[in-house]
Amino acid sequence: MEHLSLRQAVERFVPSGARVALEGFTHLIPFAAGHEIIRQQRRDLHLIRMTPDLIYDQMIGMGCAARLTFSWGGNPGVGSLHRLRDAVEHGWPRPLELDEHSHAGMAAAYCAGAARLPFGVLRGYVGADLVTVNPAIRSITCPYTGEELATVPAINPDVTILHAQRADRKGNVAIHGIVGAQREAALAATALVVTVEEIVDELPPAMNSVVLPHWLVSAVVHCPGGAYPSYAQGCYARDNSFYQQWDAIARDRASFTEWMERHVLARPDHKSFLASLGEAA
Amino acid sequence: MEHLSLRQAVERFVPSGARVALEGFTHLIPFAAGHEIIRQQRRDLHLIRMTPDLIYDQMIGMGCAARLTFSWGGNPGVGSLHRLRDAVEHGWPRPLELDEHSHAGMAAAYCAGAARLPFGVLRGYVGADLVTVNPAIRSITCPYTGEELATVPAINPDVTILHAQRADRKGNVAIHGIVGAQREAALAATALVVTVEEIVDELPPAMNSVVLPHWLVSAVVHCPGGAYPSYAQGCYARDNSFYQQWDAIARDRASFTEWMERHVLARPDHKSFLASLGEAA
Amino acid sequence: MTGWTRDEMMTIAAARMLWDGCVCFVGIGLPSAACNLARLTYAPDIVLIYESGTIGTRPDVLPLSIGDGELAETAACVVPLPEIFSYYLQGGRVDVGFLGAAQIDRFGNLNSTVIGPYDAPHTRLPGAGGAPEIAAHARQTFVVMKASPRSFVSKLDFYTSAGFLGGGSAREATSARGGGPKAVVTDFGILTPAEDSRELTLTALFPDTTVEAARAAVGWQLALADELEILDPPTPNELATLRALNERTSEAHRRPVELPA
Amino acid sequence: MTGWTRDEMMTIAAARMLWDGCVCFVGIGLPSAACNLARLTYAPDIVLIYESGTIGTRPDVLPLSIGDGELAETAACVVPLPEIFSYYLQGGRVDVGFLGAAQIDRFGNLNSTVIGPYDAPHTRLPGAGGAPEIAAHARQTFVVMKASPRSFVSKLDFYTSAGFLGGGSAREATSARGGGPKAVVTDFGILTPAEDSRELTLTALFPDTTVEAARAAVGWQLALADELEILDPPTPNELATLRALNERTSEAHRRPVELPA
Repeated sequence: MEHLSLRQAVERFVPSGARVALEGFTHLIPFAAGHEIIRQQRRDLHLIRMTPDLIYDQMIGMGCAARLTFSWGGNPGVGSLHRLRDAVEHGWPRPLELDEHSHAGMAAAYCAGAARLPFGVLRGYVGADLVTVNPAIRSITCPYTGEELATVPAINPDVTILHAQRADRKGNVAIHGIVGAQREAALAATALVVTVEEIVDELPPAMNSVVLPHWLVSAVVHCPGGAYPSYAQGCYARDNSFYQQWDAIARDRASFTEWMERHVLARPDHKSFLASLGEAA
Repeated sequence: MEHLSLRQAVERFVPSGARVALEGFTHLIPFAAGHEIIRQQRRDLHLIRMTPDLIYDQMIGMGCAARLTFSWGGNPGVGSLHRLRDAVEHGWPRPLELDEHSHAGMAAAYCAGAARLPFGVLRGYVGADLVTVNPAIRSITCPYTGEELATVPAINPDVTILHAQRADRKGNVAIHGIVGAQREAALAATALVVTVEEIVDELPPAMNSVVLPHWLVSAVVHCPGGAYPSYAQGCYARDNSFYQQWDAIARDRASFTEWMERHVLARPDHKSFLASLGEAA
Repeated sequence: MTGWTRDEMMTIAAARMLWDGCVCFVGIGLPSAACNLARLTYAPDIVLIYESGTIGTRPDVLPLSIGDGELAETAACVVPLPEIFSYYLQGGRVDVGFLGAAQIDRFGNLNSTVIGPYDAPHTRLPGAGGAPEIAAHARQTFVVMKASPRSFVSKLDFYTSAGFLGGGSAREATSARGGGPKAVVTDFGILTPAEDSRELTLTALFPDTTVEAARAAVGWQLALADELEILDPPTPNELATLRALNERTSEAHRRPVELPA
Repeated sequence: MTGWTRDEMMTIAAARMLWDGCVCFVGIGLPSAACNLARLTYAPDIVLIYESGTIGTRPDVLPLSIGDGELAETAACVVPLPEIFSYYLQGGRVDVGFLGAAQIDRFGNLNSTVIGPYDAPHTRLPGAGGAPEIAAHARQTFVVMKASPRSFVSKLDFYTSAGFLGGGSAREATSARGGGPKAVVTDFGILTPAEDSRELTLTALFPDTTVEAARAAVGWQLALADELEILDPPTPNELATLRALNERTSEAHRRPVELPA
C-alpha cells in the first residue's frame, strides 16, 4: 500500500487499454478518479461498471473507452446517458463495444471474480434476448438436478478504483452505507486504488462493518469530495440537482465538450474542478 | 414472526426426522435450543452444522440424530468429541450416517442454499479422499475455460436455529461479532427460529451491521444465556474452562449420561440448566 | 384539493394493489412513489427493498436514484448488492416486484434495452438492470407504464424480461419461479392476464376514461374482461399524501449540496 | 530462564519462518501460538486470519477456539465465514497456511479424518475443516506436527489434504494453485520438500537432538539434505514472550464466566 496523489495513482495503475472498474452503486462513485483518467487522456479502456452513471458518460464522451461491461446505462431517475447513447447509436466520438448483462448476472460475475472462480451461476436471463446478443452468457447443467442454469464469466479488472469515506495511515479502508458491488470489484481486481474523503491515524473498531484491509489496497489517495456529484454517506449528499442538469449538458456534443473542457480539462485537479462549479453558478 | 417460548418453538418447528441446522461458528451456538430438543426427545434428526461442537456431541449422545452433515467434528483446542466418535466408531447409542465436507465445501453449500441454487461451486477437495467417500461431492466443467471444479449440493434445512444478542418486538434480529455461516443457514432454511439474549423495543440504526429482517424469522425466543457455554459477544465470554472439562465428562458413556440427566433432562428450561451448573460447582 | 392527474391515478392504483407486510422490490420513479404512498397510508408495515442493498427502508422523501443516502439511513439494514440479487430476489423472498419498460407486448414481456436492431439501434435504452431476474423470481410483478401504440406493441424489438413469453403455459416451462405479471397499470386503467391464454386483458378503467380511449392507446387488439371494473378516484387522503410526498421530494432534490471544505 | 521444551522450540521454529507483513491463515493450537509469537517479536505487521472470519486480528491471549471473542474484538474486521474461504483463501490472498494432522506421508499429504477404514474406523478424527482448501490455495503451507512412526507414515489411511500427492510434478497437474508444503516443523527439526522429487527431507535439526533420533521418529526412510542446519536455540526474548503469552492464555482460559442475571 502506498499513499499517492491522484495523478500518480492514475499514471501508475491505469494505462491505456486496461480493464478498469470504477465501482460504487449510486453511492461513492469515484468521479475524481474518472476525471483524472480523462485528463491523462487514457484510450482504449475496457470500462466496467454495473451502472455507467455520469462518470462513464463523461469518459465515453471524451473518447477514453473502447468497450463497456455494464448492466444498466441510464441517468437514474432522469433518463438517458446521452454520451453513451451517442457512442452506441452513432459511434461518436468512437464506437463502443458492449458486454451487456443484467444486474444479477453482473453481480454473479463480480463474485466469481472475487472468489477466483472462472464463472458465476445464476437462475437468470430467463426468456431474455441478452443471451442471444452476448455470447459470454452461457449455461450449465446442475450435476444433481439436471436443471439448466445461466453462467457468466468472472470479471477480473486490471484495476478497480473505489471512493470511500476514510482510510487509516496503513491503508485500511472503511466504507459506510450502500456498498453495491464495491467489495467484490475490489477483491476481483489485480490492483486496487481507493480515493478517500479523509485519512485518519486509526480507524474505529470495525467488528462487522465494511473494511478493506490494507494489504488488499495498492494505493490510497486523499481526495475530499472525490465522489461528487455522487455522494459519501455522512460527508455530503448526492447532488440530485446536478444529475438533473446533466441531461441538458450531455444531450448536445458541443455543450458536453465545452463543459468537460471548462470544468475538467482546464482544471489541474479535483479541488479545482469543484471550485469551477461554484464559479459557474 | 411470533414470540414463542423455547418449548413452543421446538414443539412447533423441530419434529422428529427434520433436517435441523443449529449454526453459529464457535460464537452464538444455540445450546439452549439443542437442550430443549433433547428434552423433547426428538429422534432421527438430520443434524447440520459446520462444527458439531459440544451441542451436537450432546444431541448425538442422547440419540437424537440419524445423520450428520458437518465439516469439522472436534472439541476446538481440546480434542475429540467423544460422543460423536462413539456413534461413528461403535454405533452408540445408535449409528450415525455422515455427510462430510470441508469448511469451504460446506460454506459453498450453505451459500447455494441461501441463493436457492441447486449446487455450489468451488476449487476444492483437490486430491482429497472425501470425494471418494461422499458421493454428494461431484464436479462440473467450466463452460469458458474447460476447467473441472468441485460441486456440492445446496443445503436447505427444514429449520435453522440461531442464537443472537437481540431482537426487537417486530422480530428483527441483530447479530454482533463472529457470524460464521449463520446468515446463509438462516436464508437457506424453510423456518428460522432465533433465541436471543434480549428483546428491545427498537434496534439501533443498523446501516451495514448484521440484521436478519423480521419477515425472514419464524419465531423469536427470549433466552438469556442461551449460547452458554459458547458465548454472546458483548454479553458473556466463551467458557473455555467448561469446554476443557467436557472432555472428561463425555469420554465415558456413564458420566455423560449422568451429566445430561442431571443438568438437562431433570431441568425444565435453560434458566434451570444454568442454575444447575452453579450447584455442581 | 380537487382534480387529479393520470400520473397520480397510476401511482395510487399501483399503491392500492399492495398489502400490509408485503415485501416489495422497488424500482425508481413511479413504483417508488406507489410503494411509499402505500406505506404512508394503508400498508405501514410494507417492506421495501431497493436493489442498492437497502432492506426495509422508510424514506421521508423519494430517492432520485436507487441508492440515495436517505434509503440507507432509514433501512433496517444495508447489504452488499450481490446478496440482494442472490439471497433475497433469487432466494424467493420477494412478494412483489415492480417493473417498467419502453415496450410491452400482449403477454407482458418487456423491452427496456433497445428500439431497432441491437447492433444498430434506433434508440439505445438504459438496459436490463434488475428487470430480468425481478421478472423471473418475484412471486408476482406489477408493471407500470404509460400506454401508447408505440409502447404497447404487438412485437417487441428486444425481449429484456419475461412475462408469459408466448402465452399459455410457456412461462411454466422455463426456470422462472415467480408467477409473472399480475397486473399492468397504465394511464387509463389496469390490464391483467387472462386465466388460460395469459393475454393481457382490460379489467379496470380509470374513472375518467373510456374503453375506446384504452383501445386507442394499445398497439394490439385489446381484449376486454367480461366485467369491467371502474376504479374509484383518488381519495382526498391518497391525493394529499402523494402530493405532500412529491412536494417534499422535489424540495429535497433542489436542495444545494454542501461539500466538505 | 534456562532450558526449553520441544513444544516451545517447535513454536519458535515455526514463528521464525514467518515474515513481517505476511498474511497467515491461522489454525488453533501451536500455529496460533507461533503466529502470535511472530507478531509479538519480529513481525509486528503480520496479518492473521482465522477461519471464523476475523481478519487482521491481534489477540492479547491465545484463543482456545478458532472463534473466541478476543479475536473479533481485536480484528481489523469480521466477515462471514463463506467469504473467508471464497474471497480470501480461494481468492489467492493468503501467503501462509498452517496445517496439522494425525498423519503425514513423505510427500506432505495429510490425514486428519480417520485411522482405519472410513466406514469402520479404528479412530474417528475431527475431519477436514479448512485444511483441504488451505492446502490447495495458500501460497505456501507450513505443517506443524510432533513426529512418531505412527504419525509420519509411509501410507496414509485417508487423504484429507494434498501435499505433493505422488511427488514430482503430480501437484502441478491438479487445480491446486498454492505452492504446497514449504516446510514441516516437527519436534526434532524441519523437513522440506526436495527440489525435484518433492520428498520431505531433513534440512534442519533442533540443537538438542540427532539425526538418529529424527530417523527413529519417522515411519519411512528419512532422506537427509546435503547440508544439515542446526537451528539456534530459543533466544531469551523468544522464550520470554512465548511463556508470557502462554501464561496469559491459561490464566484467561481458567477465568470464570459471568452469565447475565
